[in-house]
Amino acid sequence: MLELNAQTIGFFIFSALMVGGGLGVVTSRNLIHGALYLILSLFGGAGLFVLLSAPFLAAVQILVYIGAIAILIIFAVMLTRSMTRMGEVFNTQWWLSALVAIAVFALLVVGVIMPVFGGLDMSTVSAEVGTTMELGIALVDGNQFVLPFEVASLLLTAAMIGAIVIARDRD
Amino acid sequence: MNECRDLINTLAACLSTSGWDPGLAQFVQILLGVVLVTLAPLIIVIFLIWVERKFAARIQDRIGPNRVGPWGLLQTIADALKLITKEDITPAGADRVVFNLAPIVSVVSVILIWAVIPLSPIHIGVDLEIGALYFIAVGSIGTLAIMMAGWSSNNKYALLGAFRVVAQLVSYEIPFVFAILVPVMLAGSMGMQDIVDAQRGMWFAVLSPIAAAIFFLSAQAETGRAPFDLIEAESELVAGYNIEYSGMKFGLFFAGEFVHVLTNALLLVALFFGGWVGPFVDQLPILGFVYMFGKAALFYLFSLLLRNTLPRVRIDQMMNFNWKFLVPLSVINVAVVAFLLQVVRALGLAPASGMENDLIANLPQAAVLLAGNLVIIAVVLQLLRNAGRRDRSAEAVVVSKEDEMLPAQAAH
Amino acid sequence: MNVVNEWAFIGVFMAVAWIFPTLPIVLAAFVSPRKPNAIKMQTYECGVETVGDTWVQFRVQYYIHGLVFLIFDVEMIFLFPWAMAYNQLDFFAFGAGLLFLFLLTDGLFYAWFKGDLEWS
Amino acid sequence: MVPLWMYLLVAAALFAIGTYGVLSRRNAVAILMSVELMLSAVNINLVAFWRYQSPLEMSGQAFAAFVFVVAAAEAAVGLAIIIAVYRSRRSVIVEDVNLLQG
Repeated sequence: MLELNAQTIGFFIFSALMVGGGLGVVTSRNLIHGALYLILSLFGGAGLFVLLSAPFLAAVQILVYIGAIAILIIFAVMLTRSMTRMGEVFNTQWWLSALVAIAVFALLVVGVIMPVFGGLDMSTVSAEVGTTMELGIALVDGNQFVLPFEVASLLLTAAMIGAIVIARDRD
Repeated sequence: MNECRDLINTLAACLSTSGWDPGLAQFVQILLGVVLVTLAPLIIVIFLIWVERKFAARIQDRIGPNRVGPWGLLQTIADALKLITKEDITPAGADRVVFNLAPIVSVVSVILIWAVIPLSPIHIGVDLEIGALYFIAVGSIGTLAIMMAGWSSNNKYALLGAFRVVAQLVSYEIPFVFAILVPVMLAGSMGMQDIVDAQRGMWFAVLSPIAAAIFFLSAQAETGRAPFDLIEAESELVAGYNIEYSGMKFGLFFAGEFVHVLTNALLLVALFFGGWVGPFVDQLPILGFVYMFGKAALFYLFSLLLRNTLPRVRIDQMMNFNWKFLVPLSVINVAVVAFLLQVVRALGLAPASGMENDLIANLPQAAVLLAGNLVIIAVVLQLLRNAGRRDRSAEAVVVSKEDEMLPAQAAH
Repeated sequence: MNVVNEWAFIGVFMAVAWIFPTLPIVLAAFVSPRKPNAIKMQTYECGVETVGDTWVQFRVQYYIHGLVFLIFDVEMIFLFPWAMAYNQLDFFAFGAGLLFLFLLTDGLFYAWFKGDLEWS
Repeated sequence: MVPLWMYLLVAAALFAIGTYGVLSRRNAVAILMSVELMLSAVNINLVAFWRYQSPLEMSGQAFAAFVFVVAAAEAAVGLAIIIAVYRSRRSVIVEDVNLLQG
């Protein structure tokens, strides 16, 4: 059975934040509230990263999502506010969407997660974990990730130029 | 009992030898550390506000607070009491939850940074492996607080003010982060204690004065201090994002700003000016506090001096200064430092292992890096001179063409 | 302290750090007078009554500044591990980092010379 | 430690919530936020598998980092498109924006 320690308590708190925040995102009428719920959800995700011994990714999650993407989303919400009321939040097929979402979840849980990864056997989990230092070495190693590393930079530059060209309002 | 000599760090061991449950003892120790680290900035800020008001008063040929307590020292406490008893007005149409949350988030985002500030060789909230990235990430939540405040007030001035501020803050965060890359690279670690420890031989400010200067300038802009104080500009914009705040909630934004200035001074000292490193600090760790806060006080006063003597810049000048000067400079600085580190290693100039703490052994490496920085400074100054000359000659043409136009208009 | 405890500290910190800034606000709610009236609750607008909804059209330049910031921020994911491991990296890794920075600044220079970073 | 399937369960729940948001919301920005939720669920899965299956290789963390890049690029370009469409159509409701149907 699960042992009740700091890690399990943390897991349940962060999972609750993540799923609760996610529900807030998809149901909130006000888009700014939606963005704040998104932040809450991603903060829970950062907590889960810490529990998974990837503190670097946790910091990056807060830096990139909460510090940058959320700000950008709020900017965009302000730039595209309609003068009239929004009307309905959901479209007419929302109940169909709910069915699809539940089906996806059920399929994932019943079909993949429980049969393949179920069980509480923790004996194979290694206590040693790769560090951020090793990540840095791997990223610029000629045999590992140096090509994706450069391509990531290229992708970001392309996204930046493309987004600027699309967004600016003079022709 | 040996464990009980240094209570802050070994409280858990101390308590468990006296028969406590180890898990509980651990928790009590963590809780004690957290409360100490949280209260320290909040108590210091009470004193800082007094310092700031006295300093500004001296510059403006006034006396400053002098009635409450000796030299007016208790003035801030009186002010806090006044703020608490003031009526707290929430404007109609405001989003109550977000409106009340914003000032709290703003203070918390600054306080959270204190968890990784190394105050002495053994006193640090927690020495995270990713300390440098942690404080950047946590600090960036402050931007969100401003956005929340501006949006929830349901006031167009607050919203416009918040947008301007957020645009300023995010812009200046880029050189800020690039400047932090340099000490991380030099120390080979993101842990704050490792970074301070690596400066036992030589301060990183000597190895890369440009990075230190960029850090100071962009930190000044991040806290919204003059000449970058467009956040408030209370004489021109109607106070900006916090216009609808009154009473203690306004006071919290205010306190958050003051703590942030001190926090940035401490970070500057830890990252570039040797932190707690100094004579006899290993024998008597408490001396680390003296070195750390002494140096930070100097930078804090320098920041105050800038705030009280420089005029405010226009927002377009400020954005140009960031995007066309600080950002390219900080990227080039990182590239040059990286290149010179490779050169230093290829020539074998790096201090031999075991000699890292020796001043003499560090000199060759420092000389190479410093020379590289001086070259960048020289090139940048030359470029700026040429650009300035071009601007002035272009301006002269405009003025001579439109003689009847007032010079002030022509300058725009 | 081991790794778990380090982050337990941060977790407790995040829980406790809220208390001290919230305390004065809660205290103020009990102590301070509360006499709202319609005029006091009005949105501040330089002495004039608020005209229309709080609806202002924002210029897209805010978005563009935020966008450039986002891109630079994301690059930090790669630059921080690179900088951290730099003492163990060879000249090839330096070249990779330099190319990375070069590709990154390309976008900045594009925005700069197209005038998208001008604040009007 | 918490068993692997619990992390996968949380990620699956988040992914399903994101799917629901994408399919049912009318506002384009809300759809984009739901996509961010789904990407975030993917990241949790990647890191969880990395931690439990091959914690000594860095591929899991590196992949997660690349997902961050993709999420950021998607947000940047997606929001830019929404702003551009809003400028010409004055609406961010996806049903009003049927550019391809003429």
